[in-house]
Amino acid sequence: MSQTVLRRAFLRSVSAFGAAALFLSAMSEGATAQDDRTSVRIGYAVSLSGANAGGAGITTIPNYRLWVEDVNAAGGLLLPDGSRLPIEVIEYDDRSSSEEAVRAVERLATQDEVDFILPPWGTGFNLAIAPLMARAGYPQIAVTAVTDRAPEFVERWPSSFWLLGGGADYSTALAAVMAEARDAGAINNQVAMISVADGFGIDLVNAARPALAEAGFELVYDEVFPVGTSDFSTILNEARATTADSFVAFSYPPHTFALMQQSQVVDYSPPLFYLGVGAGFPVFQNMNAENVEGVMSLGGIDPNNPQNAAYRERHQEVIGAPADYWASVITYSSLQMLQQAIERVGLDREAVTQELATGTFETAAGTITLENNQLRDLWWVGQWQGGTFVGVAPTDREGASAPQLPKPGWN
Amino acid sequence: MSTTVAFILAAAALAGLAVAPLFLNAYGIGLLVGMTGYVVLASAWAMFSGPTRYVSLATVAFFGIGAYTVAVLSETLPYPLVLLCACAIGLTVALIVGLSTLRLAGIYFVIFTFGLAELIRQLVTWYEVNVTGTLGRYIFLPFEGIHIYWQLLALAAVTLLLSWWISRSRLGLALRAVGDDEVVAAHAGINVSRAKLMLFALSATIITLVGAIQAPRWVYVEPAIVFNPTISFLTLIMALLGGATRLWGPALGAVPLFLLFEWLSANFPNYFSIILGIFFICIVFFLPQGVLAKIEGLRRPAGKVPPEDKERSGAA
Amino acid sequence: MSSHLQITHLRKRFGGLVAVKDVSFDVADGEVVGLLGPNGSGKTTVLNMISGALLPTAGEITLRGVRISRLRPDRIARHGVARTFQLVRPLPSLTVAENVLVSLAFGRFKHWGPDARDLAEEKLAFVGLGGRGGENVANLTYIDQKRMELARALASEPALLLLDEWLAGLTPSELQIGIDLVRRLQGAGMSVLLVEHIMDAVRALCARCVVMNAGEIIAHGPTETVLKDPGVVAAYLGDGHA
Amino acid sequence: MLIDTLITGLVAGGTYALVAMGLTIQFGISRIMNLAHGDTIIAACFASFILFSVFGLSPILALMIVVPAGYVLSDAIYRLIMRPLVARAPNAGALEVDSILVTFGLLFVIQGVLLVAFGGNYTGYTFLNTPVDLFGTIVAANRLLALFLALVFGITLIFVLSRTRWGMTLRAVSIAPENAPLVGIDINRAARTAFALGGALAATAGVVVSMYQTFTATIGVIFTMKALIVVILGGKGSLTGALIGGLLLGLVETFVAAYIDPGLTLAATYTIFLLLLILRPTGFFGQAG
Repeated sequence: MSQTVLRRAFLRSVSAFGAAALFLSAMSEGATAQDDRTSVRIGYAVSLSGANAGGAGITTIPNYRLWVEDVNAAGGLLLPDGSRLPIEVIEYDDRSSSEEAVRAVERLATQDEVDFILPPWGTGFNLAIAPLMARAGYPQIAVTAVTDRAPEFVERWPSSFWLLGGGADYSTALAAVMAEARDAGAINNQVAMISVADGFGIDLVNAARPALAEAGFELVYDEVFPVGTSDFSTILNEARATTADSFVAFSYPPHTFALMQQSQVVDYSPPLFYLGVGAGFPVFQNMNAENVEGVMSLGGIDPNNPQNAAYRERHQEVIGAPADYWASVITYSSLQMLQQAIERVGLDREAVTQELATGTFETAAGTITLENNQLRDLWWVGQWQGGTFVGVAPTDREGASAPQLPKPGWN
Repeated sequence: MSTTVAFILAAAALAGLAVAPLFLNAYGIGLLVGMTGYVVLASAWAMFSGPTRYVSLATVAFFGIGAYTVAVLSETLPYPLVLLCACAIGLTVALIVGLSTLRLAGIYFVIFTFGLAELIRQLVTWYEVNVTGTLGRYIFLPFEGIHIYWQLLALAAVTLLLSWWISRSRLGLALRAVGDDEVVAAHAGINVSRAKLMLFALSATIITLVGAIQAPRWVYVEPAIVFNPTISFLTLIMALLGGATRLWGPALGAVPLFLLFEWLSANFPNYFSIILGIFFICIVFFLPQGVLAKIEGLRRPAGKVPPEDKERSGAA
Repeated sequence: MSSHLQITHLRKRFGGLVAVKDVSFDVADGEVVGLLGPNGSGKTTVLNMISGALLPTAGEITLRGVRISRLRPDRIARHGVARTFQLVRPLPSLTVAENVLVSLAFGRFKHWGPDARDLAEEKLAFVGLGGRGGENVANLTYIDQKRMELARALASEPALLLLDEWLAGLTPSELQIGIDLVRRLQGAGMSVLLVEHIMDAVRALCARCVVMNAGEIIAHGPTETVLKDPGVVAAYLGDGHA
Repeated sequence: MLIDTLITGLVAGGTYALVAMGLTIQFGISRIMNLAHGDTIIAACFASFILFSVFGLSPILALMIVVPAGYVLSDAIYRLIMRPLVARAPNAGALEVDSILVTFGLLFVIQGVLLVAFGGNYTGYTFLNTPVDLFGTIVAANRLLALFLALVFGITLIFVLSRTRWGMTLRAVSIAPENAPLVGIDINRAARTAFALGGALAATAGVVVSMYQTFTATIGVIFTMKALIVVILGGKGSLTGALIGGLLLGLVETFVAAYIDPGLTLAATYTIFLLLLILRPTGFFGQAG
């Protein structure tokens, strides 16, 4: 390349950077004038595309849309002075990339200057945006983040809230349910356990191993499989070859569906059959009809709770599909908490954060009070009973159904 | 001397870019971080793939290695040492991969590099699950966007300077010769494998550093997050858009494309994939040699064909 | 005196096909030797083995006593062997001067910097392309591309030059220019192995010839004698050449 | 135990073979490395799902609609997008690289359309999820169907390609595209036919896979990757190779899961894949050189 061409190229690139700088300088002004507001601006960035779209599409996006629709149909968010302001939504796609999620939140906070930011889907993404949310003073009501380190995160980011518990909660509750069933003679003390090689699966299995051991169970099969696994024939055959009465899989939706299908094929129906994420999805019930009976998983609902029933009906009506039985209602409830906090203290974010931490809220998931910024009152174990996925543990929680073991065989 | 002028201008631009974030809000800085990150990725990618025409999809493999190294070591080693370790690991992997693959040509190299990223991801996962017993890792480094931006900007300057220096060096000439005709290059006395290996390793090391520098921004790191294959493809298309054989080409492709993606995902979040796909197809169709070559082609008096265009349209 | 290039019992097999069987000959210092034979007789395979493009199945090649038959092509080039190709292979994204510069920079003496540019210009001038270094190789005519390729080969300052049908496809006047060029090289003391079909050129340039057929040497000796050899005539006629 | 693993592996491999055959034809004959292959499969999954759940059409009957549709659409895509690339490419290498880039764009377009139409949710239905006893090993009928269709389509196509005039034409294009015109072969038409045929095979794979696997709009790349591995294993353009490579991949994954560690199945696959690329890039059944 000759010198002149080089210089021309250089000048061109300088001008390109100049154009970019112009674009950026627009960033430094941003929208101001919050007076005379006609709406409450609420923004969120979730995975509309990419690898996480499947999870976000079931739990997060429908509930965000449903809530906005519900609130705006009622005339908007109620403020302490009795006036109502409609919600204006700013929606971004994080494309299942952490970097995009971080930048989208920066944009929502400093460019769009929204009033509130709803959290993204997934543990990793909620952690990625946590420092920003804390720094910008936004309450972060993380739902789809299962982490045992929530107490530590609350200390680090005091405006963060963690609503779905930690891996250990689910595992120890399961171990307790199993111990009770064994003592009642429904199952023996051997367990075949598999888990997906991903953050969630590892968290649960790491907590399950000691919990099961402490409860006096013997792990006769314990394997970890990669996320990309689609054929579980070998695993199921080996589990079936053991004498274990319990099969526990800490799996993601694709695995959960495949495990369910393939265990029916090989006629593997142990007395206790526990699957991971996805067993509470509507499509799980559609695909397996009455065979879902007795299958256990995370989450659940209280079938006699009228608010929950009303929520599920609305979800079906507006979204056109039933809600899933685990995180959906919590997601919707988290928004109701925000809504009620605003109703009590207005749009001041600090006050809302304070109210979220200390207040008591009436939601679709029942009455909620957070402990140390965490929701502890959750269904850790659920079971399909009579076509509904009901919560069975904690057994002493109000509305708990009794676990029914052994599970009936496949039809 | 025009070179001197160019250097003064470049230094001034660099100084301007360095102080720019002081006047920007967090989102503006976030944009600069993303943009600069891709400028470095695309430039480093083009450093090897531009002259040799070996299309590498291993970008994310090295990017992920960098990010993971920081996640593993950030709490046990001082930060500069962590970066050094990331460099060393990236370099080692690049040398091993380079030694075993540089015999592969054309599509087989593309497929290999694509598979490599997946293999490394599987191995990291397996290691974490079976040896360390955790999968996600946390990075609590006290860096804000602006610190990451300054590091990336410095790396961008170094990368462009290296590219410029290589393009004028014996090595640069060797690579262009290799890209044209490996047999002729070898018979002219060029150690083809060594030239390719050196550049591949250098390019991979820079890419590793980008991953290492950007990782603290995400706080939480797991294989699915850092080995996201889209990064490889975006890097590739940015470099192609600007022109992979020019010094400023990749940067010139990365900046507008990055801003375009940002605009699309903000304004058409639901149609992002479709528009991105169509745009990708259009670039391959209408700008196979990049914008710079296109502009130069338009300016060039008729009849004079720039060399790269000839390669595509002319006789084999 | 040990000969400059010495080939002994060279053999090359591709799968089931033996392309070169037991070939031995030598080229002395400053000598131009013709390597003749009908198409497919194994000439280019021999050339490829000398330059390192192919690895011999058996046999040895030495240059001034150094065994080069197991080396990579770039190492062989740096030992002083340069070649041209049967079909010209210019490096299209490089200018004419840069094409030559490649050999200067990586050849025997590794020239780089301003003096390398001067040397490139010098080599181009030698082959008759003086002042055209800045041009794009695509703009050169066929003969000029051949000249450029010769300049590129000469730029590494080889001790042995391998010309693979370098004179083919030239017009009679161009041919004369080409023959004169090679003669000047010989005058400068360079050894040349010439694979050629144009008998006038062979007669004009080579004192000695090696003739191959079906992978074997069928004649070897002074050019005039060899070309009258009934076996050689038969081989060419059998192949359709006369 | 060994027989069990063997049969499970072969049945799993049937899916891989079916998924890979379309790609190998497109790559081998049309010289198009189609990265959107997996997304074509997913599109067929959704088509079959709609036909099943909305129109109550059995997936077996859906094949009659979806497979021809796959052919016609792929033919159109070839005319619209691939043909100009083929026309401008100076050599096979440039075309292969161009095709990777352009089909990567296509991948996003198909994925985007599916996302807009169906959202990002997991989708699926059950069909033929009944046990079949195969020499004492229980396998799912729908997966067995995949193996069966892979064998039927594979062997039929192998026969057609090697015995009929039309097949010879396609093979000639695959082996020596530069010489094909000399014997009066219309390369463009042959390449288009092969590309469309690949699309039809992808559609077949999609319909079959949808019977037993839940899918989302974004998981196409997983199928592409698997198909790519099989194609490299078997050698590009070789249907026999794809068939055997697919079965082999199923066996490798099953044996690693059974005898080594289920956590290493994918790592083992990629290791074999990469080693093969280095040692024998033409695959087990590819043309040498």
